[in-house]
Amino acid sequence: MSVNAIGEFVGAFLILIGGIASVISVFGLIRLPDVYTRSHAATKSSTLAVLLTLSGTFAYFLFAEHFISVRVLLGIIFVFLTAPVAGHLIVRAAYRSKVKLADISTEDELYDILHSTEKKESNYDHENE
Amino acid sequence: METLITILIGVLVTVAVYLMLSKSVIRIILGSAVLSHAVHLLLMTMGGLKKGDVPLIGEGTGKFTDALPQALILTAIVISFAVTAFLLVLAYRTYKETGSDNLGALRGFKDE
Amino acid sequence: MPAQLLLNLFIAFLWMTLIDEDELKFTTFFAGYLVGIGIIFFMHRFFGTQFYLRRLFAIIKLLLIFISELTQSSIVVLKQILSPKLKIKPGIFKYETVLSSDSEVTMLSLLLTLTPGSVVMEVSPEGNVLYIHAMDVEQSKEGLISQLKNFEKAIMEVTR
Amino acid sequence: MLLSIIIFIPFLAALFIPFIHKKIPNKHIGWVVLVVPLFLFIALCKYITAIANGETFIHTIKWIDSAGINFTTYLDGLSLIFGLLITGVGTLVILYSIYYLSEREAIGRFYVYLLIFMGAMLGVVFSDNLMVLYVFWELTSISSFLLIAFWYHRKMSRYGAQKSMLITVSGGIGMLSGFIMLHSMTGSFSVREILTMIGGFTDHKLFVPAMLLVLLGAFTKSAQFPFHIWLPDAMEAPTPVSAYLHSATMVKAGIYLVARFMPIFGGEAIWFYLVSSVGIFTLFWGSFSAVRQTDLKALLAYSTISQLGLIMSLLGIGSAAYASGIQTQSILYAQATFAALFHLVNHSTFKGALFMVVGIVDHELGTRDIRRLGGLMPLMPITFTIATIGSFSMAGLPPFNGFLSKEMFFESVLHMRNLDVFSVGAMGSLFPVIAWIASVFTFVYCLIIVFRTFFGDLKLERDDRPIQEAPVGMLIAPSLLSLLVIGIFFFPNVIGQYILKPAMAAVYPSLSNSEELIPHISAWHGWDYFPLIMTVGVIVIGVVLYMYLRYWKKVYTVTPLTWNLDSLYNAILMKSEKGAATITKTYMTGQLKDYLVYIFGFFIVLIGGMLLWKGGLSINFENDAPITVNEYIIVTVMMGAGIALLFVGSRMTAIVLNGVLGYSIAILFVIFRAPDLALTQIIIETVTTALFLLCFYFLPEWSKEKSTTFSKAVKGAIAIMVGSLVTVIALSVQGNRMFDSISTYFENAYELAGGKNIVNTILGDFRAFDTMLEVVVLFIAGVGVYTLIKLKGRKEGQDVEDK
Amino acid sequence: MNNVIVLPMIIPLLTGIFLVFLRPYIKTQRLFSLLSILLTIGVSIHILNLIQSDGILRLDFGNWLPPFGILFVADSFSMLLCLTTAVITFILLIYSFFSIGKSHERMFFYPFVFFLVAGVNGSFLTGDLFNLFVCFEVMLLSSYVLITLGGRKVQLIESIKYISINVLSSWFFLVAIAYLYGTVGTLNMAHLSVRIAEVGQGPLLTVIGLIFLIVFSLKAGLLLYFWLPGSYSAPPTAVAALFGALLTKVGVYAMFRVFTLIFYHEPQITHTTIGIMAVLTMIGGSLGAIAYNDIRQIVSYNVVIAIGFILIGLSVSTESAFIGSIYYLIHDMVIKAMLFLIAGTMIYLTGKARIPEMSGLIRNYPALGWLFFVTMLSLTGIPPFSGFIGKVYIGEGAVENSSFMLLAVGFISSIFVLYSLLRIFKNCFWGETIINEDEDTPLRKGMLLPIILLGVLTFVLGVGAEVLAPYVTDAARTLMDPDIYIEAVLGGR
Amino acid sequence: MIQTMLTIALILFSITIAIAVVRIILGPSMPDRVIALDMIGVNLIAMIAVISVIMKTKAFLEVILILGILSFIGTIAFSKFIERGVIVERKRNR
Amino acid sequence: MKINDVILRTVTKIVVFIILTFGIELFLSGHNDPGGGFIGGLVLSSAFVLLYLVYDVETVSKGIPFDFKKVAAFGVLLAVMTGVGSLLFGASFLTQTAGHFNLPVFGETELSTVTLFEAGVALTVVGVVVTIILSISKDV
Ligand code: NA
Ligand code: NA
Repeated sequence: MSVNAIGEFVGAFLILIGGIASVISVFGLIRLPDVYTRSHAATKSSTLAVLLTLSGTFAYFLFAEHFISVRVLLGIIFVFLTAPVAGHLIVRAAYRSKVKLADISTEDELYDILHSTEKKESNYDHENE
Repeated sequence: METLITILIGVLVTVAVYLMLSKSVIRIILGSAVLSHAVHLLLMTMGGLKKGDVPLIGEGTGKFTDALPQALILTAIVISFAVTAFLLVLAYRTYKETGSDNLGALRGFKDE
Repeated sequence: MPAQLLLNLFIAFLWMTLIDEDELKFTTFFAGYLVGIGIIFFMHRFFGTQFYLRRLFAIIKLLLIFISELTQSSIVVLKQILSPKLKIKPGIFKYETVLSSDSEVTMLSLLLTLTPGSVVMEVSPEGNVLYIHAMDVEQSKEGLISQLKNFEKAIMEVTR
Repeated sequence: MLLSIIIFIPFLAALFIPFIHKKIPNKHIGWVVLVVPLFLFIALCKYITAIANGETFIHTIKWIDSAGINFTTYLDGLSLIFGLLITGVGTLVILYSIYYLSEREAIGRFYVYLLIFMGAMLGVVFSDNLMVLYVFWELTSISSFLLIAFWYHRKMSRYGAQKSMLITVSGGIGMLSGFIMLHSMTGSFSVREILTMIGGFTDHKLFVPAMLLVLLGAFTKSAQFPFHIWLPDAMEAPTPVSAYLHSATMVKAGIYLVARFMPIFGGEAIWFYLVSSVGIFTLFWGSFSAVRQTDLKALLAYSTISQLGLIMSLLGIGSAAYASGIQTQSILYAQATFAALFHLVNHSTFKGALFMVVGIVDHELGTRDIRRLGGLMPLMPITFTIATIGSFSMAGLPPFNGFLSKEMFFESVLHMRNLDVFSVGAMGSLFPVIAWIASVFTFVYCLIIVFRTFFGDLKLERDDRPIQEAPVGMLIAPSLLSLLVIGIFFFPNVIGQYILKPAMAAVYPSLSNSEELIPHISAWHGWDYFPLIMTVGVIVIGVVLYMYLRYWKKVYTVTPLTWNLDSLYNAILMKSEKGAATITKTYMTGQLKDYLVYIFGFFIVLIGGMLLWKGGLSINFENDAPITVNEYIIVTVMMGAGIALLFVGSRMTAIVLNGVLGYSIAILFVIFRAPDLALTQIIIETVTTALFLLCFYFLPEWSKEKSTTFSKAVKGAIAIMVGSLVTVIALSVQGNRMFDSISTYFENAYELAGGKNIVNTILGDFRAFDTMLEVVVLFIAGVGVYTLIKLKGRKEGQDVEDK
Repeated sequence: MNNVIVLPMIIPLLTGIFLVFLRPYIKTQRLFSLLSILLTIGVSIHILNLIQSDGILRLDFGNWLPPFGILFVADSFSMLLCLTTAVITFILLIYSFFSIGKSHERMFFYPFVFFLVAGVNGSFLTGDLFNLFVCFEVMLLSSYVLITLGGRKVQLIESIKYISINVLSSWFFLVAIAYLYGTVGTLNMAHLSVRIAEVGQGPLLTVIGLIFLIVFSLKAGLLLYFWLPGSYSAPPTAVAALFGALLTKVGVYAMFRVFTLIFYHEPQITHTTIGIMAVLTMIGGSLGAIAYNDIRQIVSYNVVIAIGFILIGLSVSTESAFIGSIYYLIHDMVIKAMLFLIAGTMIYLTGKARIPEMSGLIRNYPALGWLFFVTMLSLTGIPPFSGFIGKVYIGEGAVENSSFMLLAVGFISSIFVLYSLLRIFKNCFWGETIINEDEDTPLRKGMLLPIILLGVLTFVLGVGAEVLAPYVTDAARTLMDPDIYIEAVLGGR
Repeated sequence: MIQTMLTIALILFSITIAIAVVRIILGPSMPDRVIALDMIGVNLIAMIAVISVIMKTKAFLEVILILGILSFIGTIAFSKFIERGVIVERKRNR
Repeated sequence: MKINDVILRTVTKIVVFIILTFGIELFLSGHNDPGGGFIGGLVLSSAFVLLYLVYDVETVSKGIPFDFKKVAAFGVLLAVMTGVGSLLFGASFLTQTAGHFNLPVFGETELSTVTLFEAGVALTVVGVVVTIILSISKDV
């Protein structure tokens, strides 16, 4: 087996792993009890999945076509940068829009700060607008 | 593939028509958005699907899929975007003026 | 530090002219640049500042730490998802960070969020307190905090 | 040339009046205007001898040559009679009107209308080209409309004007279609040309429709039953107008038309029956209705209707001559036409005079109501004399011209009995009977005019000034007319030879050499002359009926008679307005939903119907590309998302689902090897979603559609049918690719346009024009959004129009 | 290469763009608008005459030969309509100077008008089916903006309906194009004609043709006209007049083009359908015209009637019918503009829109009254105004083809036209005056002048119909014989 | 072998998307749906990468980055909407 | 508690530059690769959209003080003028020409009127998208 063939295989393998990771994480999306826990499954596991896939793709093109795909690299960086931000934003939005935590949750150190004082601060009272 | 996509088009059209037949402006706009999805697919399908490679010269074998429908769809997409944007803003302005997004309740021109 | 960079570029250019090829080649320039790196690393104490590529090493180190954390916690989360019965106890806890600048806080949050099992939910207006949602507070809170400390240190090496 | 000028002179004059008006005081405009018809009359008189010698004059000015519409004027005996009437009576009427109209009226406007009418009327009778004739024909309707509504602030004036316009213009439009059919058959619009060719077309399927339509025009214009209803209401016009348009000239345009077209259609049974029966019935109905009138002008209106019917029926009988070929008998029938033309002239004289008399009475007393009139003879002796002359002439008494033509009329209807064409049979005997009964009524109302107005007690007192004879100026015109009434009685053959003979030659060109065509008119035919006996009968019975009028007048209140055509007309207008409103508002709901249902419904019916009817579906899967599992999944996802879109409870979910659809389409574009599309689709979808969100902030959450199961089912059915049709046709198209696409050409994009991205070269080069316009579209939308938001309507109450 | 034929579209387009930059300078905008539209008129006349000498002109954009590139084809039919469009726009611009108001003028009113004209003229000129779609969209988008401009409640509500329906019709358009492309693989109209003639217009192609019919019917207001009265009643007068005069005509044009050039093989199906639709349209329009008391509604339904009448010509498809339709089309553009202007002016002057609320206007505004009278006659087809000649020719066409039903309904509908307008004239202009001297809103000369110009135009077009005859005949000849068009487009290949 | 692996991966990604759509339809909360949408975006990226590998074309690599950019923008927009109702603020005064 | 967007903003600062560069690249490479004026323009405008989402209208407008309506108008003008330009050279409307030039930095470069045309397209897209978003956002 040539280096190229091995490289291609590695690429495909990474992609396959990515696919599996993706399915598992979507499984979490169905299974987990509340939006916060689901966000863990989504933003991380699936980020992992896509990173694996993209790396696989990068490897594939590198070995099969001897082509360094800047776009794929850029894609990887981009996902790295933005996926956690997206997760952060959604979770924050969920919490601020008062989506309840699952009953199995044990701690909430944010509740007092945000929801109990909200009436006084009235940050984003869109009913007035 | 063509048959499958055609059936998909049929489903989308059905959905869109049903949405358009409602009283709420948003549903209507949404319906029109789905309609445009459907027709873009239709244009694509009518040119034949997967009949060759990506229409980039130098890529692949030299047998290309029909590029003309792609160009047409591009134009159509942009136009439908323009219209949707305008319609959406219109809906919003209308709501602000009238306080309703229900076309059934909004009587435009009155005679008697 | 800009002085180091300029010097490095100068060395590379010098290298290129010394090699004296028919045409200007990027590869030659790059080779010269590498030579320059070596020279400057060797001499950097004379400038009285730190070696300007030190950050590169710090970044690589951070990346490595991150990848290892990522893999570990990914496995934890995947296990939790796949386990027949959900045994997690999610919750929100707060963490006061020693980091101060926007980019540092951001970097910490990104890294923490990317590793499974934890999401930064809020940053306090002052920017020094993070509210973190964890998949399983009871079991992994300690682990998370040590992970945070780890990250903090690595980040500071990059930024300061 | 002169002829064409003659037509235009009144128009030119009308054009100048507004300018003159500023310089000349109201009072004197009439005198200026008077010059016009007088001049024209004299000019036309100069033709009399030439025409009598059998000459005709023709002159053409090119107009819409390509359509065969040219301004051809043609003067022959027939048009000359009318020309003389128009200008002659016109002169008198204007003279009369100078005294009749108050200085405070908008006299300028009045004369403008009148001159336009005069020109139009001359145009009608002098035009050889059917289209030009039609032009002037409608122009007479219009000027009549304007004149009737001269006092437009009066409700009844407006009503009358509208009625006359609607009826005559409708008839005119019918006539126009008749003319078009004639042109379609013969290829010509020239009456003379059609005349020479028509023989070959009498069996043409358009021949009879054309005839009927031309008659429709004639009947409406000449107020024949049942179209006569406009004429009484037209009496709202100032009296000079009634005298001129609504008795002497315009209403005779229909007569002219029938006479003019007799050579074309005359040989047909339908023509004969229709013209004669409609005419005779109108004669009867007009006279019968006249008796019950209490308004003198209304009475005169019905009498005009009746007299027009008389003339019409004579023309109908006269057309029999065409059926029987050139023989003595045809000459006999042709004489009915002679009678018609003669009576036409006579009627203009006595009826003109009578109208002017009524005008005088109205002018002096302020009323025309018979019930309030009486005893005017001593106060207005001259007026009385004129009235008597006119009435007795109309009643058919000697020594007035009406007697002569009435006798000829009786003679003609009596000929009907012997008619052996068109299988007339028993019908022939009916005609004299009706004619006679009608004459009795005619006699009665003539007595009413004279006796109820001028005899008996004076019922009316005027406070401001005593009732007195009209000013001399007002009496000149009617006096001249009554002189003519008597003059013609004594010298009828002058008219017969110089005026009627050439007209007869125009109506019967083939008989024009026959000497007997023109009978010698004489007042006395001996005692055994049956028409004379009829006349005596009329007088006797008429006097009796007049004396016992109050006893039998109850007849008019018998129910069927009160269901008159007028109320039918009103009801039709009312009902059609109401009905139209009901119908229109049923489907024009103002609801977008309904409109969309119509559109989809039409699509289903038209396209579905066509497919069912003609087939055209042939589905063939051979060309299908293979499908992979993940493609199935994607398509399933899309279908799922699509269907879910119908059931979601929140608009946000809907937007997310729409996003799913959009992104999935992008992946389909990837699968279909369309990178540019995938890129565009993704970005557009995102921007659209952002826009949705931007606007949603302001919009309310969407509520569940509250609709009945039935309406949901209907909507569902429509949606499914539309979807299925679109699918089925698309499948069919795939099975029926008939040609290769032209797009293989673009595969040489690199050589042709220097680009390797084929889609991009199409967009940027091959079809750059589309792209350019697409950018314009986008730009308009962008700026449009900006204006939509920036330019706001002011607060309510401004729904009418920005000021 | 005949670059000149792109000008009737490109001049308005560029004008529109430049005017965007001139936004704050209203006077400059006006001047620029006038000059540019006059230029368009001049160019259109020039092209029209060029066609008479050189035959149909075509311009291949980017020099790509048909059927591959997009091209403009200028024949007498399209140029006559371009010219009329430009003339009408010129007159309506003058009206808007005096009526539209500064706030609109600053809100890109003139640019939108010019974009509309560009779209309209582009639709007339294009020889490519998909480009026709794009030109339609240019026109429609501008109309969307114009109908909402001002943002009054009614405008907004009506425009939602208007836009939704047009979105739907554009959708059908694309569907039909897709099908057609799938079957015959080309977009150039002449090429489509050739290919369809080659394989024959089978049921499938006929079905596709009928979808086009639906599309253009929606645009033209043929049978599917229910959107029209509402939308044409909402915008300011100048805009309503622009719509009434131009918009539906583009649909009519497209219908003529497509059903004489491409789908002309099955007239017993397509043309009969058009005939039936025309009849129903005229009936519906006639009923609507007499049903309402609001003059804007009456006026709008008159638009509907005319559409039905013009399409008699297409249904009948004889040369004289075509001549008639073309004459009538031109006439209708002029007279509808005039009608809308007068109706709008009446509303402006009285602040009322319903017949019973107005009376005796002729005493205060005699000129307006007489101009309305002229409009009424012209619309009814009474000579010597412009409607007459077209009516005669259409009638002749119907007679030649023995389409008596069409003839009858067409001619009877003109009685309804007369009646509907007579009601307005009788009740609003005549009757007792209700406006006192001091309440009298002065009628600005600038508002009257355009109406007078249109009045003169309808008279001149009626009396001087012969001047147009060579062009109209040529246009009709081209419609009769698709080969002339095809030869001009594909002949030079 | 490689083709099989790739195809399986592709199918797995499709399945993920399908399941995510189910989550969108089920909700229950809006953030749930947005998370699912975000997930779909990310998986589309993966799918396109795989398809590019299968088709051996570089034509779609741009799409990857674009999808990344836009799913980011989309998520920001949605979460801002959920959080504050308004997604573009005129002026931030807080 | 006030919202602290520090994470978002910091990341956005980086991301925006990536998007802008990518957009320009897409626009320029359109003739031979996927991309072109439309897509490039859309990507560029999505960078602006991102800015407006993350910051507020006033902040962004201070940083980018263009009248985007005029940008759009200029774009349309450019697109149309490339067509009109060919009239001036006696070629058919919208005839695109290309020339090869030796430029200092870029070396042998193909400069084509198509590029101008597409630049017009891109500018329009950017102008319009931003105009729309700004119009709505400012109308509260
Ligand atoms: Na879309
Ligand atoms: Na209206």
